[in-house]
Amino acid sequence: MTRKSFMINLMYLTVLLPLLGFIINGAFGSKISAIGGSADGRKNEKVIGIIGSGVIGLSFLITVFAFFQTLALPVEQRKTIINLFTWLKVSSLDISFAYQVDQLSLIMALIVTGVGFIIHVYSIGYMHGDKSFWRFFAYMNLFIFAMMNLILADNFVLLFLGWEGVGLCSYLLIGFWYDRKFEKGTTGDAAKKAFVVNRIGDFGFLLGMFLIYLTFNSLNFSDVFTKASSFGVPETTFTFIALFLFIGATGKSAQIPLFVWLPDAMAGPTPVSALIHAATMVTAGVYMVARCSIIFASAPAILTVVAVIGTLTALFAATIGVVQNDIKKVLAYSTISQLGYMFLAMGVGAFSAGIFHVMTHAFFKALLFLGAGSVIHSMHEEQDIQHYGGLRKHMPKTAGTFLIAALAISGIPPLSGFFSKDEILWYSFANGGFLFWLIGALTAFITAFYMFRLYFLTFEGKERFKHDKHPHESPGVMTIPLIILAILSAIGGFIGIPELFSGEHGNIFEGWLEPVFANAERKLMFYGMHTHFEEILLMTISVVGVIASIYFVRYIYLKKPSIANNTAKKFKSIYNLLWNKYFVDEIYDATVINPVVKTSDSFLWKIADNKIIDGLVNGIASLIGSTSGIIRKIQTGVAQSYAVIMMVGIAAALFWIIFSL
Amino acid sequence: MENSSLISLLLLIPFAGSFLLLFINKEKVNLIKYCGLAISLLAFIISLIIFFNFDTSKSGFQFTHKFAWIENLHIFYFVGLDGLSLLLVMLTTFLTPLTLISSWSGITSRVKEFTFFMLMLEVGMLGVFVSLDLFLFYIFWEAMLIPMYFIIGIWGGKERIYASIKFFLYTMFGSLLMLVAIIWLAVYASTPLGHFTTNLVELYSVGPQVEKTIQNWMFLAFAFSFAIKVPLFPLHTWLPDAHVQAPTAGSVILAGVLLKMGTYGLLRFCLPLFPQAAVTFAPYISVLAVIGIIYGALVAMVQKDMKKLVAYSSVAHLGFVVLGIFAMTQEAVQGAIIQMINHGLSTGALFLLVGVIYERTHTREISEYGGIAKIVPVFSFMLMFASLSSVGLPGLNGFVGEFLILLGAFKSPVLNSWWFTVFAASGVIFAAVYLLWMYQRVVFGEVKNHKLDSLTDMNFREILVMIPIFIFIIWIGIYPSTFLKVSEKTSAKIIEQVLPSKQVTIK
Amino acid sequence: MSVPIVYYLILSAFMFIVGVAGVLTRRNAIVVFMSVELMLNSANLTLITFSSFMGNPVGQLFVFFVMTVAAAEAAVGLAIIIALFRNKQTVNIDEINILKW
Amino acid sequence: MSLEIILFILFAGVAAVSSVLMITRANIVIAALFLILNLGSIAGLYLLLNAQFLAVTQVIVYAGAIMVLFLFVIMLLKPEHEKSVTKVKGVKVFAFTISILVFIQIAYLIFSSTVSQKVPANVQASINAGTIETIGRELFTNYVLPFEAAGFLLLAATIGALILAKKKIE
Repeated sequence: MTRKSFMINLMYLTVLLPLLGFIINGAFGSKISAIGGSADGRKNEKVIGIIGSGVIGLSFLITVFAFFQTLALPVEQRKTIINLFTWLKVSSLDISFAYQVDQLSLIMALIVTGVGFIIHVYSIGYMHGDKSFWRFFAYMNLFIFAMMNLILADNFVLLFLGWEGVGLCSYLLIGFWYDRKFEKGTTGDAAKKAFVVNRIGDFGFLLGMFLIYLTFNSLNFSDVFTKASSFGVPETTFTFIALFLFIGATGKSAQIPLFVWLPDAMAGPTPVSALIHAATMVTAGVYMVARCSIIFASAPAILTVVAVIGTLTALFAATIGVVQNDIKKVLAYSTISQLGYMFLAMGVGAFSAGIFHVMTHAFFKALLFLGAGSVIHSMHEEQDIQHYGGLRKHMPKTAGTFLIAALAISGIPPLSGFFSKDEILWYSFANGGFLFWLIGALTAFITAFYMFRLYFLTFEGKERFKHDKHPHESPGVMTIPLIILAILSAIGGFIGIPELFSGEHGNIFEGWLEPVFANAERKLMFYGMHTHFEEILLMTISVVGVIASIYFVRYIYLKKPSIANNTAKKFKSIYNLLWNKYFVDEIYDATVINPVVKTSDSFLWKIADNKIIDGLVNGIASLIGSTSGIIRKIQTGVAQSYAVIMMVGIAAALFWIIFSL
Repeated sequence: MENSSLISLLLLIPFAGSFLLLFINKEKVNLIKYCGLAISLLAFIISLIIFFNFDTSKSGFQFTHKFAWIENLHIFYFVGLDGLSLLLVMLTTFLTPLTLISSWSGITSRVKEFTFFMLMLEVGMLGVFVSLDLFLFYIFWEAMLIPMYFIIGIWGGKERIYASIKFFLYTMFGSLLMLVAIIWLAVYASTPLGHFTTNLVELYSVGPQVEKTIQNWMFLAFAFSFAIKVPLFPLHTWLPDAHVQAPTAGSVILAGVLLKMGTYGLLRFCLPLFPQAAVTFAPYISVLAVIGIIYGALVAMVQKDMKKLVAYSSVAHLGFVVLGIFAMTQEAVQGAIIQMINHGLSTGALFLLVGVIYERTHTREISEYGGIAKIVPVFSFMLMFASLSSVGLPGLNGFVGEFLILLGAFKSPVLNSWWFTVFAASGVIFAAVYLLWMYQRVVFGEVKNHKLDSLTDMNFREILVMIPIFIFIIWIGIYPSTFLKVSEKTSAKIIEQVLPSKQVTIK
Repeated sequence: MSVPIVYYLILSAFMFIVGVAGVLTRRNAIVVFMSVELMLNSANLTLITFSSFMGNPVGQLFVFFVMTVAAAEAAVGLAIIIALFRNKQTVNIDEINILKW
Repeated sequence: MSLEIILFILFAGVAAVSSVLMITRANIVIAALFLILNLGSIAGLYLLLNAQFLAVTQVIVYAGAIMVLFLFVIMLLKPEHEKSVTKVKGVKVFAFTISILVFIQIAYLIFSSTVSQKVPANVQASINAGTIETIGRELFTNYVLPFEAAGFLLLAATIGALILAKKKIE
């Protein structure tokens, strides 16, 4: 190891530092908040906040250094494996706590620690005054720990550890305000739903892992991927592996049919929604598919499934987003929709484009959520956009940054969203087909529609809130993160300028990730039969469409609000369908959850267990009991009657002796 | 170091200690408690000495101690350890002192008798795990029932008599069949060996030669007895009753150690003694195990009593263990062994925690609780931790066992089907459902029952009991090699005994 | 030794059966107890008969021990009867039938 | 008819009749007295069989000690006379029948067996066997362990009887 790469070898600290933060805040947080300081504990809050954010900041710095040191290395040396210690070693299974630092994991690590750090800082302001301030930061640090495990893992099992770990943190943080009500139930219901739905996905992921182990006799990435790209493994095997892994991805990344948990996950504090349910955790599925690109590339059927599911989810979630009134709900459906885009990218073999969108999405979606959090904070926990309006005057920084994010997500050039989304759309046209592009572009218009509906209803127009509320701009600790993210959302796209514009340099982002996906792309072999003219044409269509869509929204919601209401009344049934999210939750309740619970309760437990099985046991017991009840009458208690019977026995015995003489 | 009398010493200490207790005046409750604790700790220390002197590179029995008992019949007092029994012995000696501490304030009547029975129970359990003679094994197996019977029957809940009798008869019934099979096997062995014997090591060479149909019957007789103990679906109905009625310490030992005797027996006797029969029946028993996993989980989900919920979760967890055993691959068997330990720790922890809260409120109804996170944060944290361990969160112990079992079952040549794993893995989902649902209803939400307002959080003693368990939960989760290494050679040997044709790779 | 051994044996058998009949039919525990003594004695007689006819002292030794046991039995048995009488105010054994279903 | 036979008929007759009278008397004291008579005549039979030591022991231990104990207990408890021998007539009849049946069986076995021919009727040997000297020697040599055990049994019985019979201490 050279001096030049020592930071890369310290990458494992990016995992351990958040863990350290978790242990400190988790074990001593309550003590720290209790000692000294002012009555409201503000001073101590700072200590906890600094510890919590500090460890993430340090991790971020290490990642940045490691990134630049990797950049300095020649391409073929850009993969480093840091082996800490053996975890599971049984016969041919050999799993270590080992971290793989390569181009892909570095990008992800930068996003997670970078965005994570910003959100941590923001949380110091947002969570101010909460009675469980320390608990919040402990969970957040634990989350980063798990997430870093997920992205740095060099084997499937460690990835799974992170995978489940982030699920756990998501569970803990959704249920953070455990005594609050949320919709029909409590935050606890939402938390449990998230964990359980994730577990259904994990079930698929587990099976995928088993099948991989059965096929390749190893679960380490390097072994598996080397064998996968060279061995003559039948395509059906790959199809099953890819299918199982994708089930796992749909759970974590909230795709059809397992997306139902994400909207409910908004029960957690807003920074949680920003970090976990927008920027990082939900993209884990995308990361995993990208990591296993070679497996997916070897199973073209599943790749098509991925693309179809992604496209459908994108459209489906976007349509629901149009009618929602809860600011966070809209953003949640937007997240699902954007995740659909990422899977569409994966499905058409544009892996680096997908990861690129993961990155830009992390910027602007985190920004949107943090902006929403800022609004909610100043509106005293009011989340209904019907009761907002004209907030731009009161909180200009929030409004400005929110606008940038909304433009970015809509794909207005030259903001980051434009580059990533357009690349996906282009690849879906080039590799997938016209239909994919069409739905993708349509979704983009709808996205622009609901994002600007959100923006206009919140920040523009008349003030519709009650006069006892005094909206105000958030403190610096919250607005500075917003501004940083706004800058990133604005310029973040430039590292991924498509070949079309950058000419001979090519797409820098794609070039960086190229070695990771090389095998997969070689296997897929798409021939670029399309011209630059087509690319420009499609790009223009989508941009024009988006701009038109924005103007349309502006017209409806700012100029003629009556149109919106009339349309809603006119198409009552469609509106209801969308408003109730296509009744998916209700359908799941009716077809899966209720039957299972009912059967378990009324049949399995009360009848099968108590009546049949236990009844059989008790029946045998009572049969023996009642038989004995009859026989025991012989026991009169009078000793003499026993003696008489004994004599009868003796007489019989003597007869036997006599006759056998 | 091969000190042959260490195991006998390990058995003798709680045995003699329990009789020593009888000479203490029953009024001196504290003295009795401290003495009991000291004796069990001494046993733990001896087991530690054994653990550190255990040679993990050997596959045979170590620390053997053998002398003739009934000479004419070749019945021996023969004890010894291999990796499998060592882990379970450690679990036993580890849990016993903890349960004694945990019942410090819970048991107020007849403390002397209680401590006596707990120590006798320890002797019985240790004896079962170290016996290498079927006759000796049978004696310990039966002897251990008696103290448990009294523990449930005297210090139990409302329906303790029903539960204790049910427990006793159920187990007794199975073990009688086993006795028949033991005698049968020993008689059978007198032809090739030239003499009647119950020496396990000698019988290992005889068992596989037994004619196939007879082997099947013997296997079934043994397996039936063990399956009741495990308990395997559909022989599990004694378990919820016994668990619910038993005092906390009884539940912990019952779940932690007693159930392991069934799975231990399967691994130690059923598989190596009757290999062909075991292979024949493996798919059927695995089906029952998988049914147990799903069934236990579904029934646990709808329970209204916390202890009953945990009891049914045991059915599911032990289903995993049985599946692992009958998958007969090294991954699965290693997983099964580690899962036995895991279940002892995590379910033990859950029972202890339910006991803690029950001691304060005298109710186990889930609906009586809600929102206690605010009132008893330490308890809530610990309940969460234990639940997660039971759910099988990676990084904690449960995952290691379940993962290895499922992985091993998936590639098992004996089962030769994915479906076992597919269905068993769905148990992973249900585990999350029932435990988190319970947790959510108990801990989250608003406080509805205002009797709970005056709850006190866990005291120092109660925390002291949980900490060692939690240390091991994390230890096994992060660095299971410590334990996997111990049983590695043993599991390899067992598989070799069952599937001699298959080459087991030993690195 | 002009009396045939069979005479002794028949006598002893007769006394034994009389003892049995006493045990089976009498209600008073003390009489039952005495009948048991009678049976013991008839057995003793058989032992001594054989011992004497065979010229072997072992049978007589055995009778000696039987007597010891009989004495012990009488002491304990009568003590039990006394204890029973204290509790139940009766020594009629058909009234002492609590050990039944 | 030698003296031996006359004596045998006398003792055997007394023993048989007294045993039957014993079990048929309603008065317990009389029953006990008949038992004493029975035991005494058995002692006579022992003498006829040259078992002098046991004949003496029989009188001292049985007729003396044990029966005195019985009489004491009878006096102590003062039980009323039995109204009837058994409550249920049928049981009584059945008991007698079965007893007689068993007696016939035993008698049949005694007569049909060839034991009596095999036993050598050696008078001198039988006289030697019954002396105090022989029995004493045997007891303190070959049978010392059972002898000690018997002593221990008596001790235990004494203590047991004491504890059983004493009034409960409240």
